[in-house]
Amino acid sequence: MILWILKINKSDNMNINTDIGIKLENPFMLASGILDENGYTMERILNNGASSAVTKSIGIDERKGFDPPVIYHDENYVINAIGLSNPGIGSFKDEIEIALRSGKPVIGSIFGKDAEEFSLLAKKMESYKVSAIELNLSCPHVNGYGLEVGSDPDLVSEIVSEVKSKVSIPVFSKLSPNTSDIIEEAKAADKSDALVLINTVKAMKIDIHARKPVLSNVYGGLSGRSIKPVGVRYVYEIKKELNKKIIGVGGIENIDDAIEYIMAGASAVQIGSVIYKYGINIFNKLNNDLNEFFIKNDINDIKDIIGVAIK
Amino acid sequence: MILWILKINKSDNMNINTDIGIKLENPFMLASGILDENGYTMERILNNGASSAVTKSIGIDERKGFDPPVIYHDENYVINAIGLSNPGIGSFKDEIEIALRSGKPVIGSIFGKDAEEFSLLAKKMESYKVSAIELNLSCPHVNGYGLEVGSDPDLVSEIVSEVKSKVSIPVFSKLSPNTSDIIEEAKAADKSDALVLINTVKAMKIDIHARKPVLSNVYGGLSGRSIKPVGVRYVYEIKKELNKKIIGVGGIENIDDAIEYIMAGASAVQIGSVIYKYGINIFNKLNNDLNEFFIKNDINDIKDIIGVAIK
Amino acid sequence: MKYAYIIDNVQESENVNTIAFSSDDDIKPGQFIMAWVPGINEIPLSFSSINKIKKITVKIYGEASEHVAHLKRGDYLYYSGPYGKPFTIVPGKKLLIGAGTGIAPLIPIIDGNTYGIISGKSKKDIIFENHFKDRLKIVTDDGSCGMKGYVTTALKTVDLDKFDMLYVCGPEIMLKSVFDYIKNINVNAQFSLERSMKCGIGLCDSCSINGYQVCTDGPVFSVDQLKNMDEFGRTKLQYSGKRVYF
Amino acid sequence: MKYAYIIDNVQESENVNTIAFSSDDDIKPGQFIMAWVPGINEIPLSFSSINKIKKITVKIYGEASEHVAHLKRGDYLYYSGPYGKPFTIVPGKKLLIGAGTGIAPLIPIIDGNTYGIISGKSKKDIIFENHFKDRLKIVTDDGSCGMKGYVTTALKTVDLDKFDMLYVCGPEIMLKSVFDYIKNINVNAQFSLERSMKCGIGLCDSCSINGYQVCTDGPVFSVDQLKNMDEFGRTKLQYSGKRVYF
Ligand SMILES: Cc1cc2nc3c(=O)[nH]c(=O)nc-3n(C[C@H](O)[C@H](O)[C@H](O)COP(=O)(O)OP(=O)(O)OC[C@H]3O[C@@H](n4cnc5c(N)ncnc54)[C@H](O)[C@@H]3O)c2cc1C
Ligand SMILES: Cc1cc2nc3c(=O)[nH]c(=O)nc-3n(C[C@H](O)[C@H](O)[C@H](O)COP(=O)(O)OP(=O)(O)OC[C@H]3O[C@@H](n4cnc5c(N)ncnc54)[C@H](O)[C@@H]3O)c2cc1C
Ligand SMILES: Cc1cc2nc3c(=O)[nH]c(=O)nc-3n(C[C@H](O)[C@H](O)[C@H](O)COP(=O)(O)O)c2cc1C
Ligand SMILES: Cc1cc2nc3c(=O)[nH]c(=O)nc-3n(C[C@H](O)[C@H](O)[C@H](O)COP(=O)(O)O)c2cc1C
Ligand code: FES
Ligand code: FES
Repeated sequence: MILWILKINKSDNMNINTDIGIKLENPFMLASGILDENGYTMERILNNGASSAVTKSIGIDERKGFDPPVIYHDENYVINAIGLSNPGIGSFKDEIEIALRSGKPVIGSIFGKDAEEFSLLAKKMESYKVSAIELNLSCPHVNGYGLEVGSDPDLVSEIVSEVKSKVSIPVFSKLSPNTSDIIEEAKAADKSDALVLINTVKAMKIDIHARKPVLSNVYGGLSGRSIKPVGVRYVYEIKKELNKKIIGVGGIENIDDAIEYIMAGASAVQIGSVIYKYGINIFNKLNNDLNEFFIKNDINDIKDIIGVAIK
Repeated sequence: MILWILKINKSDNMNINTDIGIKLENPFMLASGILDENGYTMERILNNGASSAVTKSIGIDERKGFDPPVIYHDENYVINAIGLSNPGIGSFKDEIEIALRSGKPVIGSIFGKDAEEFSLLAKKMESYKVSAIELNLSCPHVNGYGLEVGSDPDLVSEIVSEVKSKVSIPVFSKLSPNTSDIIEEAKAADKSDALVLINTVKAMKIDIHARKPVLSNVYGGLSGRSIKPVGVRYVYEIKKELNKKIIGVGGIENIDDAIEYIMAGASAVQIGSVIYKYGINIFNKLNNDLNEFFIKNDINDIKDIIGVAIK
Repeated sequence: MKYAYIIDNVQESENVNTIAFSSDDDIKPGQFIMAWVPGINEIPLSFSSINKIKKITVKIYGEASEHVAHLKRGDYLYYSGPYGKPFTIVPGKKLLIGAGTGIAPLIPIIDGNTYGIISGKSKKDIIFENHFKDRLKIVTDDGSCGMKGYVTTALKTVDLDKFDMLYVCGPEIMLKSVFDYIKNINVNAQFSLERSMKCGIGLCDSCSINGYQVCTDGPVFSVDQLKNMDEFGRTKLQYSGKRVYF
Repeated sequence: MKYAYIIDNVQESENVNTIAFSSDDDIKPGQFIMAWVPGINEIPLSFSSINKIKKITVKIYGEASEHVAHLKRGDYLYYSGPYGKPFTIVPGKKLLIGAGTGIAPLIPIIDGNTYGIISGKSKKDIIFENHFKDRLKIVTDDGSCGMKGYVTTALKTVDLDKFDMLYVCGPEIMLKSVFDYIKNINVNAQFSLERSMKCGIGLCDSCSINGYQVCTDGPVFSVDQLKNMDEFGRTKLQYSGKRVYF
């Protein structure tokens, strides 16, 4: 009986708040591009357990994106080539306003072709009252065939510096795993307040009966369960080498996956593709399961396990 | 009744032989590093449906490799950090001799730190009567922190040229997906007779109860089902851009996976990790299932479907 | 991706065809598939028959629907799914209300106690009328078939009290007019919504209405759910995600 | 990776301990796990008890086995598995032949009709003798316990015809001597082999013998299988994969 009371008290004292430059009431954030193009959808997810939402990556102009199929999935992964569809920064103010009715922080994800575009977008986002900016550096590099902005360290460092000098809210850089040297990329983004790891891995699906690539764009980005070991590796390596604040993302399906990212060095995690399996209820479930994990394993504060696996 | 006879005849006329610079009686090869360090094991697998075996990557000296755990697996993937353990080229002659008793081609995989080492190893392998050389370019780059030989195009092109000038058997280059620009890497390896795509993807596993990385080396290479969409993508892209002969590898578990690689542009495929699920019997099963697929889909010759999905 | 061998194609009207194929999928009325037309597009389509032999009734709007509508015996239909929450089938007396091809996904609900209202612009839009025997009212804008008027014209002639459930399918404007007509009457109803869909699995946000995804939370919604959705009948999303007003 | 809470640790002899833990794994006699000692190594270990309470009997050779042998109540054992093909249990009269700790994985086979031979260098190597009541012969190199001699010394005193199956476990040299002794006699036997193992799942080739993987094709092999393996008792593999001769 006394034991039971102690457990209850313990749960009350448990701290699952976390800090990524902004304070979050729990470590579970909605990842960019999944159910966050629309203010109502973000609002609903924020009212159902997510501590914050990163918006779909928004550019200067409205973009229709690629024709469907833009998403292929099986039980282990999702491959998407949405084609950066977005309503354009001009009409995104309304969506953020709606999302902010939840009372929770919204993080504005943006993409552009150069430092100027990124800065413009960041300033607009700031004026819409987002709590932080997330730079999507995986958009196509204008000068490099098939390359991403993120694989050009000079450009990355220019974009980050520029944006930092233009806004006063925290700036996160989201890095892509499609690079030979992620440490270099991370160093280039050093002025960011936190790094978001990882974006999708280049991939594709061919339908052998139709004998054709499924996605209209042929190539897409792999996400979901299959990429978790890749994401954990990048979080661990960069935390160990650079000791930056990190937000982990990639293939998180359950509390064990989230804890693995946190022990690798992530201060918070983003949840994306898994929503196709469990719906938005995954956020409430993760919160419950985190509490249970803390009690079972005698953990009082999430800070005590961030990066604990690093040796 | 007549139909049935036609089917039988058709199966007789069906051609599943393929050509990757050497002729193979079927497209299913044993991938390097999986059950091919030992002559007897290779012999057994070659007697059970594999058309050829690529040896474990062999270096100049005997290497014990990393301490266990060197392999972690779950139902979707394998992560390995064997640490290039191998008996050394000096004592590998016996193993190849034993494997060759099967009457099937053996391909010698080698790794080294520079063109000189690769050449020496290739010449030895040729003298042991292998049918081709496979260059494992994913070994650590001596001058680049955390980088692989394969991410240095100049070094790759030097190694390939040197080796080609020293041996008269076909030379394959095995490329790593851990690079920002695989097209550049493939171009650097242009003198190879075929490209082998892909090696493992950098990854890791943390055990959340022990709070430690599982592999003694911390980082490892991801293989198995999870990486198939990545492998297919590289095969497709490089076949489309460079029209080289390609051997596909990565996450092939069943005939549909193999056909997907072939339709993406692979003339043959290598089978590795899946052996932990189905044992070496997978080779006989793939052969049966390929025949069945050809009959069902009215395909007479594997040549008719190589790269057929490319648009 | 699944694939099915087409065994039949029947033209229902000028630009509406029904294709038939056999599949083991377990489909409930109101669920849909994403039909992939390689090289062209991928579109949501629901079922007009859900037995072992499945049927899909397609109206030609653009390239993708045209391609599907013209699939002939021996062709393959590529698709994924089934997706979505189906209609809840209640025992008792049911009224099916469909606008044009909107009647198609309601056909699998028909049992011995079902009545129907089919609305359309004119006679050529009316299909499946023979599935209802005499338990059917037809209403067309131009009066070329049945009553002249809109769906509400027909509703006014029906004693809705007698029905245990209304099942409604058609363009959102038509759904809204039915909804407005019944929202203050004590009658139960389920509406199947149509929004542009890019994924079908609740990830892309392109089909959303007031934070709900039509592809996974719907396409079928109840009166009570719709009462809380102020976007219903008012706004829709462009492919870019931009919200526009009807 | 699985983990189990250690509930007991009993010292069996100078450098042999038995640890106990509870787990729902379904283990068959002869199967093994890969026990992970974080930061140190990962080693194959088999079971001396396979009920709900599982037991593992460990002899200390090096760092990893020492760590496992010293796990105490409240510690965790990390492992993966179970792996390997188990012994085939036949009805009838069985003879268990174990060298030193080699007797441990045979203990779960014991039923009302089992006899035993335990061999060892000297008295301190003999464990588990109390599991056999009087149906046991002990043989030691130095004669400090039971007969003086080798395992074959004890075999000579037994009428092997009467046994339906022999189960043999110990160092390969000992297995080979039993194998040579019985290969021309008409008696059935199963041998559990020990080779260095890096993966346990049939990928790394480090445990191979004549092309067979001890971790997946074994560790238990029949007389007929071993007759075709000329490496048996003759060669083994180094961690590098290099073949060396005993
Ligand atoms: C859940 C769900 C189930 C559906 N079930 C069916 C079904 O069973 N049968 C069926 O025929 N359709 C059904 N639809 C509609 C169908 O998906 C669209 O008709 C199709 O996407 C049109 O694609 P397209 O490429 O042929 O035309 P597009 O090229 O996309 O369109 C051509 C033109 O037609 C207009 N248009 C397209 N679709 C519609 C529409 N539905 N209503 C009005 N104007 C339109 C477009 O705005 C454009 O101007 C369903 C839709 C949803 C969301
Ligand atoms: C299928 C299988 C099941 C096994 N089951 C058991 C079991 O139930 N209980 C048990 O105690 N052991 C068992 N073993 C053996 C056990 O795995 C080894 O003793 C262990 O790997 C030693 O690891 P270590 O790191 O402690 O010693 P290491 O550091 O690897 O070795 C230290 C020294 O001891 C020598 N050595 C190591 N192992 C052995 C050995 N088995 N025989 C002789 N010399 C050795 C080494 O060569 C070295 O000189 C089993 C082995 C296999 C393959
Ligand atoms: C459909 C879809 C759309 C995405 N769009 C974006 C995007 O606009 N911007 C971005 O930074 N990441 C985008 N991503 C990547 C995710 O934010 C995330 O990094 C990735 O999916 C890995 O996480 P997951 O496995 O939890 O999905 C998208 C992912 C998916 C599946
Ligand atoms: C245990 C293990 C060891 C490997 N060793 C090598 C090696 O020595 N040389 C090499 O080129 N590739 C090596 N690989 C990579 C495989 O050959 C193959 O490229 C990769 O595993 C992807 O194929 P799969 O998914 O079918 O396993 C190894 C893979 C595994 C799992
Ligand atoms: S169609 Fe993508 S969320 Fe509904
Ligand atoms: S231990 Fe790796 S193959 Fe047996």
